[in-house]
Amino acid sequence: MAVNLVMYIMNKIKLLFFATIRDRAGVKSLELDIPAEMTVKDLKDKLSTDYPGLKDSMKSVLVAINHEYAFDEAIVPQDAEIGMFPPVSGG
Amino acid sequence: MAVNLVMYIMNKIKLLFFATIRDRAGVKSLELDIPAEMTVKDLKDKLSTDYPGLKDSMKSVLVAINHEYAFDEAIVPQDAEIGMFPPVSGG
Amino acid sequence: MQSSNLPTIFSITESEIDLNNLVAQITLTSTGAAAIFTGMVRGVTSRGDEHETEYLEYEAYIPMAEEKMKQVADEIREKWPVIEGIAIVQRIGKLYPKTPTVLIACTAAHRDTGVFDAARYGIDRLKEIVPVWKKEVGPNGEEWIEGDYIPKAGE
Amino acid sequence: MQSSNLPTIFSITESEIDLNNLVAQITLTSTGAAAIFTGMVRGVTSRGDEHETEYLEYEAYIPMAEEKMKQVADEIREKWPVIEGIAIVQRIGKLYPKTPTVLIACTAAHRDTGVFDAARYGIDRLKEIVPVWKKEVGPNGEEWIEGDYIPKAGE
Repeated sequence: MAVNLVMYIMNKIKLLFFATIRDRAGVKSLELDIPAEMTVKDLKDKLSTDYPGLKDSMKSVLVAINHEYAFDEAIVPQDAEIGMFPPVSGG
Repeated sequence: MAVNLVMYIMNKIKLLFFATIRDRAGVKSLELDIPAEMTVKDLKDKLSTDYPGLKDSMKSVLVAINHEYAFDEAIVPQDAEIGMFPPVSGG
Repeated sequence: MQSSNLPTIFSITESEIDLNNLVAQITLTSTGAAAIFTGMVRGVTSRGDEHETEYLEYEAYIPMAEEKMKQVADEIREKWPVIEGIAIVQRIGKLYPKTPTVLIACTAAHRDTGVFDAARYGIDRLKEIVPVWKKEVGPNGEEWIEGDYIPKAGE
Repeated sequence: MQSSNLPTIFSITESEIDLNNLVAQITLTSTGAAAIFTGMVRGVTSRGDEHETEYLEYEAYIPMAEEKMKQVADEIREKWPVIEGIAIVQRIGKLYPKTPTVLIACTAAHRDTGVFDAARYGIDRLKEIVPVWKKEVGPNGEEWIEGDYIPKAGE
């Protein structure tokens, strides 16, 4: 059945961390298998659990999916590149 | 008597013409002896009479005395450098 | 103005920002005015928390930053359709006081076309949505500078 | 701001206007922002009387022009006391399309200090009171461009 099938598909995503988030993560990037149909909120919760150092950061982190800002309700698409960073401070 | 004495003092001034005014005058500069206590208005009238080519220009010319804008009532000081030109168009 | 033929430059670079060259690249034969903003590293800051800076270390999420710069340029063209050329450049790496770090330049036929406002808008937006960060290094150690703008959906 | 120690550059020149160099000269260790205006020769003008320009020939009443540029800088400092450096440069001679002819640059600690308005004010005032004129040479002959501003007493 289609519904059950979807639940078994995993999604291979690439996470990129910048600035303070990278410092706290201790790595620049991470490849991760996450369940399909996961939301940004779910992903942040998962990272808070799996990487305790990121817990505080996940409250205010900005998230970009494939170079566009994304918010809690967004579904993480297949093979997404996810950027995580604090508010920008260029110029 | 002081009053009579002043009337005989002549004032040697230098006139500088720019842009359209120079084209009409046919010269870049002119040294002139004018009566002391002459006003800018008197000077413009004198130039209109002595140089008919300048007559039209004298109606709208801008005048500078020693690098400062000057107006009809101003008295031309001794040894003044007088600039005469149309409204500026730099930039 | 046919925006597809108009010069739009955006780049993240580690090289010196060359104002002469960038302005020349966005000057058309119909161009009569350029408004340019550059920001530079302050060695001494007196507004707010007074402090000294030894250098700033900039980093960018480069492909996203370039896309967001393009978006800033598109927003400028939508708001000021008479703008002819646009250049948006962010320098990254270790940058010392007095060094230009960012440039926004807009050109137009005349100066009263909004070209100044367009450049001002450009630097304001860059500091809101272009993913670049800087770490400040000074006599009291180092600290990431954080902005305070939270992009909204669709930005 | 102690204006006596602050860099103020004004010049009439026949040489190329070097933006990099001029901005560097008015950048202090406390400077974080520069707003710059440059004007260039338009080869094609479409606003008003549509026409083409082969070149412009600029001339100046040099010593008075330099004094009036100083006055423009003084006016800027009076209106925006936080301005740090000011550069005002007018190029003269025969100048071809796309060539920068004039530059006004103002620096300040931050971009929200009026530094954009100061640069805008500078170019507006230059075009009112600094004695420089240009003759336009095009396919239909040559013509002096005349401004329309009549200075008032004390200007």
